[in-house]
Amino acid sequence: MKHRIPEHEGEDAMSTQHRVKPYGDTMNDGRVQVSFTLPVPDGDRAVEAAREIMLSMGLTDPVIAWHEALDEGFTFFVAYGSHEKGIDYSKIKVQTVDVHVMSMEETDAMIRERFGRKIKVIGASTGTDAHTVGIDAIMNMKGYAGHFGLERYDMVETLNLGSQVPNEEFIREAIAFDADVMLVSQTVTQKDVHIQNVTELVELLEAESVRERFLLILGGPRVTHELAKELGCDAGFGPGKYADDVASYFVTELDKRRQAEENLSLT
Amino acid sequence: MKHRIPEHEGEDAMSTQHRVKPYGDTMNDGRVQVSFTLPVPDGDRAVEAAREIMLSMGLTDPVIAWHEALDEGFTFFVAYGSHEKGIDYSKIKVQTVDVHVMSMEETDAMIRERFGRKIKVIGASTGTDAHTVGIDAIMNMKGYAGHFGLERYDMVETLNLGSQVPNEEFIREAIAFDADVMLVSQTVTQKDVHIQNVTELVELLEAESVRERFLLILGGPRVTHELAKELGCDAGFGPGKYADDVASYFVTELDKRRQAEENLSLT
Amino acid sequence: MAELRINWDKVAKAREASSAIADDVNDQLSRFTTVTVERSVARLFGIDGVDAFDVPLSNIVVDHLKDKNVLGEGVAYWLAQGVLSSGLSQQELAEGIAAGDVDLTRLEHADPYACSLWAREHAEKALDRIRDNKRFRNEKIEQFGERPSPLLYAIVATGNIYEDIVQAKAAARQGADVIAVIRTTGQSLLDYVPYGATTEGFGGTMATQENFRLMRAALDEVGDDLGRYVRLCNYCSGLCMPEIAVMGAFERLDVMLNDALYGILFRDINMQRTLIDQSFSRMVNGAAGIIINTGEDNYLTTADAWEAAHTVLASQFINEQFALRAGMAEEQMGLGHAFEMNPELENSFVYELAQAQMARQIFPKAPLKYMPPTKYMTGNIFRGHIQDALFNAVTVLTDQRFLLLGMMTEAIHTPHMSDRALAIENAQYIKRAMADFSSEIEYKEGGLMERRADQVLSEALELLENIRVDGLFHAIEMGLFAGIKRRPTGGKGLDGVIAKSERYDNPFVDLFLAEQKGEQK
Amino acid sequence: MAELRINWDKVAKAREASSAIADDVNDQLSRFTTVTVERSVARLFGIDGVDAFDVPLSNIVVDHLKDKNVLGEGVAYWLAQGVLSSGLSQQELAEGIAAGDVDLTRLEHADPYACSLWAREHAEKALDRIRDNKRFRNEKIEQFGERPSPLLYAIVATGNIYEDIVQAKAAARQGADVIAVIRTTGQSLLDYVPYGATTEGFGGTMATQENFRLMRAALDEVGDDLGRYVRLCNYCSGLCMPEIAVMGAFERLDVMLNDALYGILFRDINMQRTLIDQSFSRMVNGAAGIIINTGEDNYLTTADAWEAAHTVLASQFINEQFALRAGMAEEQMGLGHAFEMNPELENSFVYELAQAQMARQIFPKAPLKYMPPTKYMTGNIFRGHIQDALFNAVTVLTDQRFLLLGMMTEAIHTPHMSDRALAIENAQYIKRAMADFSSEIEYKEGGLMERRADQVLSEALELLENIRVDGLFHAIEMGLFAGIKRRPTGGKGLDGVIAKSERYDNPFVDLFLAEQKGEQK
Ligand code: B12
Ligand code: B12
Ligand SMILES: Cc1ncc(COP(=O)(O)O)c(C=O)c1O
Ligand SMILES: Cc1ncc(COP(=O)(O)O)c(C=O)c1O
Repeated sequence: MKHRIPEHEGEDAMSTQHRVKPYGDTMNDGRVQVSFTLPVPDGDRAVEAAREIMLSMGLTDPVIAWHEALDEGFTFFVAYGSHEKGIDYSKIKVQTVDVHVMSMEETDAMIRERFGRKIKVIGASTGTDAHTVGIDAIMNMKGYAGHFGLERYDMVETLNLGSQVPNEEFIREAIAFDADVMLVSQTVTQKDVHIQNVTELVELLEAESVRERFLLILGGPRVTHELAKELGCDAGFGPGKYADDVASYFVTELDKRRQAEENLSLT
Repeated sequence: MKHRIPEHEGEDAMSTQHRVKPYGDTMNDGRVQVSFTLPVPDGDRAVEAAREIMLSMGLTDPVIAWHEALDEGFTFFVAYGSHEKGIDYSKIKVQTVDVHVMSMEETDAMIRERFGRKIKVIGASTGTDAHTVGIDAIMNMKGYAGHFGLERYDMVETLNLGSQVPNEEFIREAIAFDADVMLVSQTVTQKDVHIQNVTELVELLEAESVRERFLLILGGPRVTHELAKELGCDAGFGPGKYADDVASYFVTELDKRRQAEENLSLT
Repeated sequence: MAELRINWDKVAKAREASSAIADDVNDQLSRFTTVTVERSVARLFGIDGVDAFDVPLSNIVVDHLKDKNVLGEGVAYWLAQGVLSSGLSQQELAEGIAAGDVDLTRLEHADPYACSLWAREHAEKALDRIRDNKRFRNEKIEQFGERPSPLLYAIVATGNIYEDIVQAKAAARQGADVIAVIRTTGQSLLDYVPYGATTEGFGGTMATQENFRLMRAALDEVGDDLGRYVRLCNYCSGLCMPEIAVMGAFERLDVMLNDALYGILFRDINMQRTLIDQSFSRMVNGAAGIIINTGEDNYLTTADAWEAAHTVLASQFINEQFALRAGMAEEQMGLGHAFEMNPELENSFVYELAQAQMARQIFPKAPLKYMPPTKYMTGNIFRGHIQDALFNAVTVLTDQRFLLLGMMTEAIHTPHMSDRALAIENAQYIKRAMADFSSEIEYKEGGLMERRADQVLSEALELLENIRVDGLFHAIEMGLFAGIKRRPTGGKGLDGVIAKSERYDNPFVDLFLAEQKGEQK
Repeated sequence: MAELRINWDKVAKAREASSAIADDVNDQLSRFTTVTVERSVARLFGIDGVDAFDVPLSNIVVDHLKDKNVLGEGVAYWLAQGVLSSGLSQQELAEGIAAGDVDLTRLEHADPYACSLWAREHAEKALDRIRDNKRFRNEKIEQFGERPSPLLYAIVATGNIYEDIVQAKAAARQGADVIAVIRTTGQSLLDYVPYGATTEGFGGTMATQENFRLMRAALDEVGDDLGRYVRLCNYCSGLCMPEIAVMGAFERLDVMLNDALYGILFRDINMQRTLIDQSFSRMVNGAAGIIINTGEDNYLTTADAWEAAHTVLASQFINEQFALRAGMAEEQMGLGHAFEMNPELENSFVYELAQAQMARQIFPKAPLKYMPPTKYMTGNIFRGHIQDALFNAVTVLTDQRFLLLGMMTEAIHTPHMSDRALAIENAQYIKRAMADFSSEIEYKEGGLMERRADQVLSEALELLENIRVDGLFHAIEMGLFAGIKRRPTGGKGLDGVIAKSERYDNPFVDLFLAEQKGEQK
């Protein structure tokens, strides 16, 4: 009973490092909490169905801790089970915007040095989406959570179109403003309306052959860099990202493109 | 946009009946809520790992709604995803005790008629388990949740040994009492101590060749009929089961056995 | 209920200032009507349906008159002329216009006085329909008994009216007293009301008359089962305020969101347009016995709840005055407020309690609509559930009328069926556990709570006195509400504002004002 | 803090009755010692370690004397004799007994007075060790500052001390002020204390001195990081109460569960045995500056919280008297109570608040231990989290000292790391949000709350007066606490009760009583 070396300090520490399993109170116990509703009447059969749902997710030792009718044909469950497989942590590839994040001053300095002119950034909450707090967080002078917005940058010129901006109008304004960067914010995601909306924007940009003219950046609570790339944007930013992240990205990227162009025109 | 027949009233109602998927707010959306901790530091890589955990459970469209460091090397996640596979509801087999549940009066009458003597029931919360509320719910006079306990049955004679009864002692007392039925309650399940404990009880009963002498019934918050059978008991009862369920079961079962014996001795 | 000591002098002054503000706005706008006010008149006269391109006939009629530059006379005048001159019914005329067969301006043969008589007479028919609904509602409530406060107000927002019905019935059975069907994003900017049953919306379901009808029937059915009257709520605010109010009156809605300021600030609708629309829509709501909900709570989703609390109160005072001018009884003014303080703030519960209690005492008869936390809700559903519990506690302690159920998944998705069930359970548990708590305590004189309430009241008074000087339009231009700035000539829908001609007629105004007066006696 | 009006007359009478009850028990039991009391004395004299079969040497020594029928003299006497007669150290003597080489009864050559001097002198050494720990603790608390109430008390229960440490450190970093390591099921019925670091327990981890040491070191480390003193808690109650108290004194535990009634009722330990053990164990705890926690809260896990509330109060009064008789200061009496009313009950929050407030006022200096809901927790973790939130609210409103963190998974498993984190977050949020709520309100005179408090107090008084007549043993026999009946000669451990001989000596009794008196000046 005594003096045994606990598992998480023992021999298979190595393999543990690769294979990561959920953790309840003991390394590798795999415990996961799940809740869901099934469109079936409450009762023994429902509970068994819930167990099967757990098993079908690869969760062993399922415990249906709670079941309750939400309505005649609907039952709610709270369950726990063990994810024994785990995942291979060493193989995790993170698709994030991979630039060095600079302070406002650094960004301004870099723009001055590399471009010698202001970078023009246009932003909007597009489609029927009326949420502006996200785009304002990035653009407004006062910024968000202690990070100043783009309006405060000396070397960034901004135009914030606000909310519910149709894609056509957004593109028209971007061309008129001669923007370098387009910022799109999408908050409502029900029925994937954000995906439809951004896809349409990209198609319109391509149809008008102006897609390459702009750096297109997507943001919102459900946005990941991966998703943004999939949808044909250049980058994506989700919660916890602020103006400095975005500015660092677009300056670095625009600079890369500028250099590439210069090299091209040199050769 | 209008007059479309909604999915859950539409043509594939039939197939839906077989294939049951979790329900968020739309039939077959498959939405499931999950929370778990991973033993990795918080950050982009952790979030990606959490996504992979979701995907590995067959949950598509994973949304990592929340992540938060619990300690340096531990991150907690709240996530949602869609269980698109669902399960085949028509194939669900429920393993429950399948007897007609009788009232106290009916049970007493049946015992009088078929046995002409009192049925002897001994009960205990065994091993190191000190939880007695469960076994008392079944045995005590006043019962539980409006269901009288076995002590109130005219034709049942009971002996409740209370808690922390070692398996050896339990068997000794059962033999001395000449019990027909042994009731075992197990509440503590950490590290599967209940499974070890019941397995030991069954082995001891077999070692002493008295397993057949008793109807062995297991109960407790994590007990299912299926589990009880697996462990070598005759039946298992979990939450929401009361003295009437248990009494109906043991009278019916003992009667079956009595008849079988009679038939045997007749031929 | 424990009460705060309030400086009633300041309250009286605030009311006075608000009254002047509302008078000023009404003075400026009384010379105008709008396309949607006129479409409402058309609807009230029974014009219904859409053309082959799904354009509502009410739009066809109004656009027709607008194109001819004669909308200043009002739809009532032209329909009366049309009917009296042609012998066709209103609907036939509308269909004729849609088909291109009828030009109303060519059917101006009747005597204007006869037209006005016809209009009044037919307006009575619309009122009868509305009265039938009121009577039915009152009878049901009498039959089952009125529900105690707080009414549990649940939203459904699947985008599909049939799914909504599934959710709504489940919610009602779980204990919801009011079902609000959230509108799809973007609908409020449509200058027409879609038609028929709909199944595809984003973040909400189209507000159509057929959807209203379907949901009403479903709730009546489940209500009869449950032995209680389940209230139905939808949204007026937007470019079609009065039209949707008419639909609500016809389909027996019980509660409607109705706030021009919301449209101005959060939908960038032109302020002149929507304030005119609001005025008539509130007359319709008022006559139909519908409780309105105003949208001050929304301010705190963008502005800070500690710093901007007084803007909520100021706006409530203004909304009260606008409602009074539309003839509404205080009992129908579901003024909005919200529990939106940063949960990191020390004493956040104490301050929320002070503010909620203050609102209850300042508007004692108004069935306040109290909004749960939204801004500081996160993906941490467990903490969110607790935030909602504290909100529920304040609601119960201050005896609010409408408790908007807070969802633990607020920051993630529109509610799942189980989210709603857990939210109802949360509210019911708190209500039961704290049933008499508020009558067991007294608030300390001159304590944190009274000081906070007085501070908010004083700041609101100051704000209102400034607005009184500069006018409401200017205040909005300066960004005084929710930190959002809007120009008087900016935003959507200004082109739908039409100067009334001298002959302008809308028989429903007097009728609905009289109807409300009648009720209030 | 808002206060209730309490009938202090009844309180005084209840204290009087309890005093008589405790005196009566002590009178009856003062003639006895027990095997574990004697093992504690052995441990205090420095006897440590186990034999080849893992039997602790303190058991070996005591069993040896018991077998020889001379335990009535007390271990102190025999060790003194042994040392003085043989020149061996105490530890050498113990090892000798284990090896079968030493028979203490044959080493009785010294003068009894010399023995008593030797015992006193060596007892001082034990006290020095304990004083060092007290000094260290006080210095740390002085250095970092005392933590404000409520102290957040988190349990760890993995069964493996190393996993426990992982959990405990995480909990401390998340904000826990006290870490309680739950014991494995069954340990309290062992008539010895296991030895060494252990990794396999069920529903808890073995209480061993090494486990205490490991956890103490871990918490000191994390505490230094965090700049606060993290308290450690473990359990005395059971068949080894005083021994574990000694281990706790040596390893600088800060809080220990210590309640004979708990052992009697919930572990079927013989009442005479455990009440004797309790007396000495509390002297040890008291001298070590350890706060005890009593177990009245447990009554409500089997009895109904509404009906049996007075049994909790009565038991607190009795426990107070027992603690006083062991020399303890009120500041060390962490009397237990609990939030266990049925959440279906109307006004459950109001009544819980009344009871918790009453306890605070009746025991104003006692650092009460307030237990979260357990009985009515279900698999519905979402509702459970709200039940815990209301418990947290009562804790904050009534300024309890120890807030036992309620876990939303109470009905499912011993806490996961995330359960604990969410529980801490819950408590911290409520504490912040309601920081000054209690000083903002007053409780209504003669209201529901005061009436409830008075009812509980009156019933407790009546119960105590009955017990005074019949004696505590009889009361327990009648099932007056938690509905559980135990006989005076039933239960485990009676054979470990030993009549003291005339020569009986235990130098620690006077020493610890004096030490406590010294502190209290
Ligand atoms: C505030 C709010 C509102 C306000 C909006 C006011 C305004 N001016 O924006 C009001 C009250 C008007 C409102 C209305 C509605 N809302 Co709303 N609202 C919210 C709320 C409470 C907070 C959103 C917010 O401000 N977050 C704070 C910002 C800073 O976070 P963020 O947007 O994620 O931004 C960060 C990052 O994502 C990133 N980012 C965001 N955009 C961009 C863009 C770029 C280019 C970059 C680089 C980065 C970036 O940077 C930011 C800082 O880190 C959420 C619930 C919640 N707690 O999350 C619901 C919520 C977003 N609303 C919702 C809905 C459905 C609506 C309505 C449609 C409901 C209705 N039918 O009436 C309406 C209509 C809106 C419409 N037509 O779009 C849903 C969306 C559900 C979904 N997933 O689809 C939510 C989640 C609530 C819910 N559970 O139902 N809402
Ligand atoms: C009450 C209680 C106690 C009381 C017990 C008093 C007593 N005399 O029983 C006290 C305070 C003493 C206690 C102590 C401990 N407890 Co306890 N306790 C609980 C609590 C709050 C309620 C259990 C209960 O009474 N349920 C009500 C009964 C009626 O339900 P039931 O047992 O499921 O019974 C029903 C059915 O299952 C069935 N049934 C049950 N038995 C049988 C038998 C038969 C034959 C049949 C047919 C049917 C049947 O019928 C009943 C009616 O439907 C639970 C938490 C919770 N809310 O569930 C924790 C809980 C069970 N305790 C727990 C633990 C760990 C302990 C301790 C070990 C902690 C410690 N180390 O100090 C101790 C020690 C106990 C020990 N040595 O076993 C854990 C178990 C974790 C796990 N899954 O392993 C729980 C879940 C709490 C937690 N989350 O940590 N506990
Ligand atoms: C007063 C008011 N009107 C309308 C709405 C909703 O409007 P929309 O349908 O434009 O989102 C709200 C939203 O909360 C509101 O508060
Ligand atoms: C006073 C007291 N002692 C001891 C315990 C635990 O004892 P055991 O380790 O026997 O479970 C408890 C449990 O809550 C208690 O309240």
